[in-house]
Amino acid sequence: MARFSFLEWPVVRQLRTADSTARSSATVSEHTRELTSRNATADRVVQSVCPYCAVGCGQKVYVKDEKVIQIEGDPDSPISRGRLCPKGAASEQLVNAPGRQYEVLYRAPRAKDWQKLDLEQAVEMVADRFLEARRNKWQDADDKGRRLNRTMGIAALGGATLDNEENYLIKKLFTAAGAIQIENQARI
Amino acid sequence: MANADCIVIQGSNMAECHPVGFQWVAEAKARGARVIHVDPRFTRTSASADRHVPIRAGSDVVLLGALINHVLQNDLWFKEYVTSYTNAPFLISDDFKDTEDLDGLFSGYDPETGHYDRSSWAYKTDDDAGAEPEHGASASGRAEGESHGSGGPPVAKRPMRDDTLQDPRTVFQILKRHYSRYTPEMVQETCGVSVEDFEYLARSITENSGRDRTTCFAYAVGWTQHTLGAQFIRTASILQLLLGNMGRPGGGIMALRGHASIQGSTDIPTLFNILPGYLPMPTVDMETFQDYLDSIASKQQKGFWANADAYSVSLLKAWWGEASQPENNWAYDYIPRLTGPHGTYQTLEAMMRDEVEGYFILGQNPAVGSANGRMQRMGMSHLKWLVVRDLNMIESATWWKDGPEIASGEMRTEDIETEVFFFPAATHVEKSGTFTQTQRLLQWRHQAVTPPGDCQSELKFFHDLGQRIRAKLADSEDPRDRPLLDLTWDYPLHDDGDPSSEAVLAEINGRFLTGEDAGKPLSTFNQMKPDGSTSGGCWIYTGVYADGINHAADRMPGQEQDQIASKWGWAWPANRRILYNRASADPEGKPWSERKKLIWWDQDAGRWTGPDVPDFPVDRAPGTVPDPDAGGPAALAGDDPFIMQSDGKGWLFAPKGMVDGPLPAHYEAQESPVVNPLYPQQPSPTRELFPRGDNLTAPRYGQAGNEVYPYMFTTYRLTEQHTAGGMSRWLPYLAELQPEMFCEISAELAEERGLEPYGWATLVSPRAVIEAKVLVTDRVVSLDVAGRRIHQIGLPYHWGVGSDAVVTGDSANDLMGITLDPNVHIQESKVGMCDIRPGRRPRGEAATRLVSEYQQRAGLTVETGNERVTDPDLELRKEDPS
Amino acid sequence: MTSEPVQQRPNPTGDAHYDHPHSRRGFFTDTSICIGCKACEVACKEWNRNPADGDYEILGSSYDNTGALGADTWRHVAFIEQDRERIEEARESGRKLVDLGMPQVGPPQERGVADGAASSSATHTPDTPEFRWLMSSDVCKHCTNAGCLDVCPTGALFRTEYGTVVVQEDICNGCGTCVAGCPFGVIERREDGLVSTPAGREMPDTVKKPQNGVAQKCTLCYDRMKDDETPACAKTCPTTSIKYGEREDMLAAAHERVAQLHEQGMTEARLYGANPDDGVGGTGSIFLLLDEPEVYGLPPDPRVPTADLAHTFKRAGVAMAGMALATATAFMVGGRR
Amino acid sequence: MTASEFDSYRPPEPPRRRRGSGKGRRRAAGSGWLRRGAEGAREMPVVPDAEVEPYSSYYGRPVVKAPPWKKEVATYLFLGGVAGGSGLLAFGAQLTDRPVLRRNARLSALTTVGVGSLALVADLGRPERFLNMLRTIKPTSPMSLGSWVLAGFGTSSGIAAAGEVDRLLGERLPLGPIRAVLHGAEPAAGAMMGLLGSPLAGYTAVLLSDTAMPTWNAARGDLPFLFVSSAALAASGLAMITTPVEETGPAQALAVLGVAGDLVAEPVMVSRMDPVAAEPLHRGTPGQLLTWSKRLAIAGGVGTLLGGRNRWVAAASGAALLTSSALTRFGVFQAGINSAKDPRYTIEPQRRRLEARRAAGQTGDSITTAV
Repeated sequence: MARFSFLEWPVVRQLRTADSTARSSATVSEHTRELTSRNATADRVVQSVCPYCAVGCGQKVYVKDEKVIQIEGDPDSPISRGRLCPKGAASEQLVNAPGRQYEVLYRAPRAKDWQKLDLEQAVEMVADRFLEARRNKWQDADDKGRRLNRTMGIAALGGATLDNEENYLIKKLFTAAGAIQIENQARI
Repeated sequence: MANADCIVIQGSNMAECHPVGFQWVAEAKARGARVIHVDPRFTRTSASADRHVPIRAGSDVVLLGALINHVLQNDLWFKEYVTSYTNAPFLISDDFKDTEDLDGLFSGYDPETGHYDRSSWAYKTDDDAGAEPEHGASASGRAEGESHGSGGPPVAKRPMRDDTLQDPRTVFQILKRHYSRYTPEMVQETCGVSVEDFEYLARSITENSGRDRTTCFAYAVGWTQHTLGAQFIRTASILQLLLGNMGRPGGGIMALRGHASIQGSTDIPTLFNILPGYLPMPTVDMETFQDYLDSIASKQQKGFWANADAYSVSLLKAWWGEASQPENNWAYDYIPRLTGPHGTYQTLEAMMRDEVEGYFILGQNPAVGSANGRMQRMGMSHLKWLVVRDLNMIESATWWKDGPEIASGEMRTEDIETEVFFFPAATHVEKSGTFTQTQRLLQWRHQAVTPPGDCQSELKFFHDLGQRIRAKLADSEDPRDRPLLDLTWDYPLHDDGDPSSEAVLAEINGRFLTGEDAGKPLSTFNQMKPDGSTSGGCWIYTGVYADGINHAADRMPGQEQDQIASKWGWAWPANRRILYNRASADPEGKPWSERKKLIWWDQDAGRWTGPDVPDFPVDRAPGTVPDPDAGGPAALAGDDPFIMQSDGKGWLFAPKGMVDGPLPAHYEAQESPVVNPLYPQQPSPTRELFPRGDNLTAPRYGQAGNEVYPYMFTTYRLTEQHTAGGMSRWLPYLAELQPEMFCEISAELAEERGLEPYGWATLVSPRAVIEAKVLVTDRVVSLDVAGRRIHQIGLPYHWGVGSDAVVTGDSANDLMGITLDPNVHIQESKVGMCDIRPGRRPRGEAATRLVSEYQQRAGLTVETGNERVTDPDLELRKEDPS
Repeated sequence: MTSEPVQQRPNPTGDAHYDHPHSRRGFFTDTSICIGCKACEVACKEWNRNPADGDYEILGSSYDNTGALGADTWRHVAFIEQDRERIEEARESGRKLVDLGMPQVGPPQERGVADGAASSSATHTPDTPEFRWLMSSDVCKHCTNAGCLDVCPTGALFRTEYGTVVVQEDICNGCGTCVAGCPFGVIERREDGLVSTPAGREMPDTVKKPQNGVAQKCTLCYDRMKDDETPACAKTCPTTSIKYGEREDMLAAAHERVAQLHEQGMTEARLYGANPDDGVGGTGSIFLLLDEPEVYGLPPDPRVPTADLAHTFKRAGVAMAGMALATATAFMVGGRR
Repeated sequence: MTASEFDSYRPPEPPRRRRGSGKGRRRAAGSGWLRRGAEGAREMPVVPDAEVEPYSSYYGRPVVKAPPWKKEVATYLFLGGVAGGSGLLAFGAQLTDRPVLRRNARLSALTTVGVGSLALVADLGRPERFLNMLRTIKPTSPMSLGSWVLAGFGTSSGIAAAGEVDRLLGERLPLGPIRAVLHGAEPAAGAMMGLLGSPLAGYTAVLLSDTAMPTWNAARGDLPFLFVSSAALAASGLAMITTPVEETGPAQALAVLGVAGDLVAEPVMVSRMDPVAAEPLHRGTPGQLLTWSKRLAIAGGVGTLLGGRNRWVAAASGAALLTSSALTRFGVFQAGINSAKDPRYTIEPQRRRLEARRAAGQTGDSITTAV
């Protein structure tokens, strides 16, 4: 309990103000009086787009202390006019999800569980395996001797939830590596 | 969409899957538009529609075909539009034979390969020389529908035409005959749609089409996920062309897609068969660059595809920079070659054969979201290594310890050799970049915060991976490593080490490489040259970075703009919001009506004008007749609105492009409870089959064992969850709204099988067994089809078996088999056959036993249901013509 | 607020005695255009950091798996599946309501429209569908005479300067009287406010620890309102089924909409909470319903309990005096013994 | 269905039902919404007479919510009554110079009001904030007014009882100069106990009936009479246990009056309630509690009348009366809680009164309107 001040005691306030039945102004607490919208406390507001379906609803992301404190619809968007569906409305929880993963994990062959792995080391390991698989399943030409220049050792699935720029780099890298087996949700 | 006078939502549960998009339907409805929902189930969309028309899943072509027939028979088509803007008056080769002639097959079918030789489907030309030779029809053809995504494939240049439409070889007459047996009675018999409902639908769309009014169709995966998927959409296009609803405000066919950038990931594809901008991946028989270019377009054909050489060279320049020179065909040989389809299901088979060593799963959950989930998980256990990048610990990353096959004993964790890497991904607010939404609009997302912990964007991860790979190969002399080493991979980095996504977007946009503008961004793809003086990673996106400004980040508030809102984001191509909008004006260039005007010819200014960007050469007058020798955009006549098609017309009949027929015909699904009432040919003769012991098919109706799997099931999504659940089942707020896997059945079926409301049921398909809570509801109706009572079971597919999500459950996709649409290789996951019984499913080994007990009872073999041609008389008739 | 009769009615914002009162705010929830997407439920929880509730099980009520309004769920979407017979009954009960000749509310010009609609309804009866699926987003009513507010002993519940009713969670001591005082079953004491997940993971710090043991209900986003923002549910609603604004405007919109539906022959449409003479003096959250209120889980004739309080006190005074008298008598009688 | 080895996985099959219309369907106790605030399953009411229109509800879920009050609150209802009655007896004894009765009644009052208050605090969601009860004086809140009454009564009984204890201990407490003040304040404190005694005993009736719980609300005009009667007989009963018969004459008289009041008040109350809203008083546990409370009241009353002069008979009668009062409070308490859990008790009386008003031509006060 905060410090007790007689004049601020609601019983006294209700007697000295018009709210004699103590149902409104006389009973308001300091905390309530100082209440503001969480959004008003944000350090910055960033325009974004909902990550769920392909309607492309506008979102406003409220950031405070480098943390996302709120995501809601962007009224300026001519597509969504500030509205969001339940999934879009849950975007903040997607970002701050209780079950979200923050660490690289590795499961060794035959292992029963995960182990933590350093990010650098993990990418290095993937790069090695990428090159090895590429080499192992490389095809220079088909049985008629026609050029193939490809590897069948590496495949990828995914992209419909990614950015165009990301898909672009993935397609570019895979094509240059000769890896052709690349697919996404557009066909699933 | 808000401008439509009638909206038919078919094959989509728009209110549930796209609630915010549905606001425009709601708004149209508030303005007096009629909204009709055609769907197997009464959904939240139906609840908001004027009428719900229940239909048997998979029979949409019959209903749409009957509407086409209705329009043609009753002379309700939009004559001026159809004659001027479609290929209705064109004549088709004399060799063409329709399904009416061949009992359900078109001419050119080869029962051995299951492919069509499509030469007889071509336009008839003056010299009757037939069609141009086809390129790689059999090799690359399987993916043709996709590889020519937005552009049409090349066709003969000067087809013969009969503007009276009376010649029996005109597209119009062929169409009329093709659909003549698609009657309201046939609809009732096949789709279970009452004649009264059909008439209501027919009346609604015809009364709301024409000069003054427009009807809009909306579809989603309810149409695409069928062996006939692409043809469903074609049927609707034909109908919309006949009614004159394409390229006009409040008209068209709207695709509703499920992922934030599913459009973008086809435009800039993470797909095997295309390169950015729908340029095809070269196949093994395109040995030279010229072969490749010829396969895309002829320089002489009409429209923008004629400049494919400029787009291709610019792409190669963007990727390989200085290494891309005229001497090495612009580095054409750096691109690997295809020898056939390499889609996800073919890759899966390759995994099973131990041919794939490593697999990247990027923000997707195939263990739950892909058909035949068991096969997906078994396939992954054959990998040497697996990389999963996601926000949450999805089932595709944990199948080796808590998947259903571990529970059933089919796999043992300690036997699985696969190495699994899990990388935490960055969310949409932790990186900047563009999504392309369903109407081709690119919208930039600004980065709000940096990713926490080890979380990384895909951009950062792959950039980093690329750098490491290149560093490891730096000393390589091997020519096969040249493409990697020569790759342009020097993106500027932000302070936090992330590559600049804006720099990537600028590369995609393209720039001048030589001349006084060298280094400056291109403004339009018309500036691209085949001489190496320009680069650009995706020609259709050129303009998004015009003048060095990121137009995807344009954010003029909607309230301050007109309805087209062209200053919010950027739409490809060239910021056009409605494609083919030349068709919104009549052949003379005047709006069809005041109410529906969008762009029109301004005689005084000598250009097209209106609120939208004209999707047409802006100064091409309506009456222009092009030089007969011209090619490309210059060859477009003043009344050729469909500028990406090689003849500038809307295609009622597809002389090329579709591998399974120039006109949509109704075939039954791979698993279907009835006999095809239209043709002796049962399922699509060109569907892609995966006959395997772990992908069995239920017997067709009439075949022995059919009664073992007596009920149809169809899968779908719910508002509260997102696809395979990776972005929703981990969120308590969403998980609590739809916490458990359920099936929806009619009271009749519940009675028949003794299923208790909200109790458990076990469902068994030829592939798997799952359990679900039972929702008995009048929203699912049993239909009278082909003289029988057909019960349908609805199954949402968001749940998966694992241990990390807030809510888990059996996956409906485990029940699904793999059979694909031949045009786009999308699996048939809307229809299947199964049995349902009360109670929970058995656990452990007993589950596998139950599935095989059913399989034995039905006498299933790998061949069951996988015959290509089902008409016993076909062999006879093949002899006939000779 | 100039006309005579209105002045006699309670005026929640005016009677609240703030130095700077605002116009009364409220919701108009038009259930006829609700698509049951539950975005309101999520947006509400997300803004107010309310815990998920329930056991992640299907509740057995169509697509409704949150059950009812409560301490953790301040917007609740009801799903009701009805057959033709029930639709006809709803249409008939609505028609009866029209025929009752309801009280004069709103300016006379508006009434003209409504009257016209009512009389023309007979000629415009639309087809009755075989089936319908009603969806309706329920919320705290923010009553003109609020039972919860009246009975609260601590002053934790108070009338804001916007005429809404809000709990001060720093004051409430969880006595629970308000729970019993609400005729709509809205407010509830939060007992177990922790989100539990199978792995027993903790919530990230951005999710504030929920207030346990105190009464909780919709605040009409009082905090947002203070910064002139729209309440989270109304802002997110994709079809504008949930409208927010000055209550007078909401009332006008509601009258207009019901008249429009009647004109289309949908006599089943009716308003709930729009009558200032009802048992709670009208509600801040007005609803347009398509069937009887109890079908949606709403009371058909709610009455704020404190309306009878004076009478009860009188009777209690008699009883208490009686007790004192009886004691006095007892001492007189017993003393003589 | 064919029998198979997997049948063992199935739950036992309940009788078949066609499509769940929602009416009457509910989940098993202990899961989901029911767990929040409601306690376990309850019996399904049979729809009574045919005149009542069949009511519909939302999947049988409650319309109003029962308060989260547990047994502690019912205990307080009882003890508060005993305390109030004891306060009156103590004041009477103070005025008529019955020192033993005065002392015992004062000590009883302090004990019961103390334990009762502790029970109340224990039932709070945030017990550490119990002082907030004195934050305001709200005329619209019986709980608020009651808190002030309780505080006043508690304080005065504390002073009065402290004086008694001091005397009992032979003034050996080290009070110093306070002793004079304490003893000087005693008569006033005793008077205050007398003044606040019946409000303390009766305000809880107002508190309960000033809610939307159908049974309590429907009883609003008459529940105070039942409660003060019950309080009177209980306090008298306690005095008959604690105090020798020589001084309990008034208590015995009050007990008899209380029993009479109790036996009259309840049937009168029920007769004036909506029959459906009154039902929970007669069903299940509350029904049994109230039946036994009447039996014990009669027994205690008769015992007092016939054997009141015998110390042991008087004490036994007193115990019966105390128990009777406890059962009354617990019964009424539980009936009200139960009435919230079945929507029928909310909907049917409301529909009936709405129809009645409409039939009487009073159509302007419905919450549902067509325009």
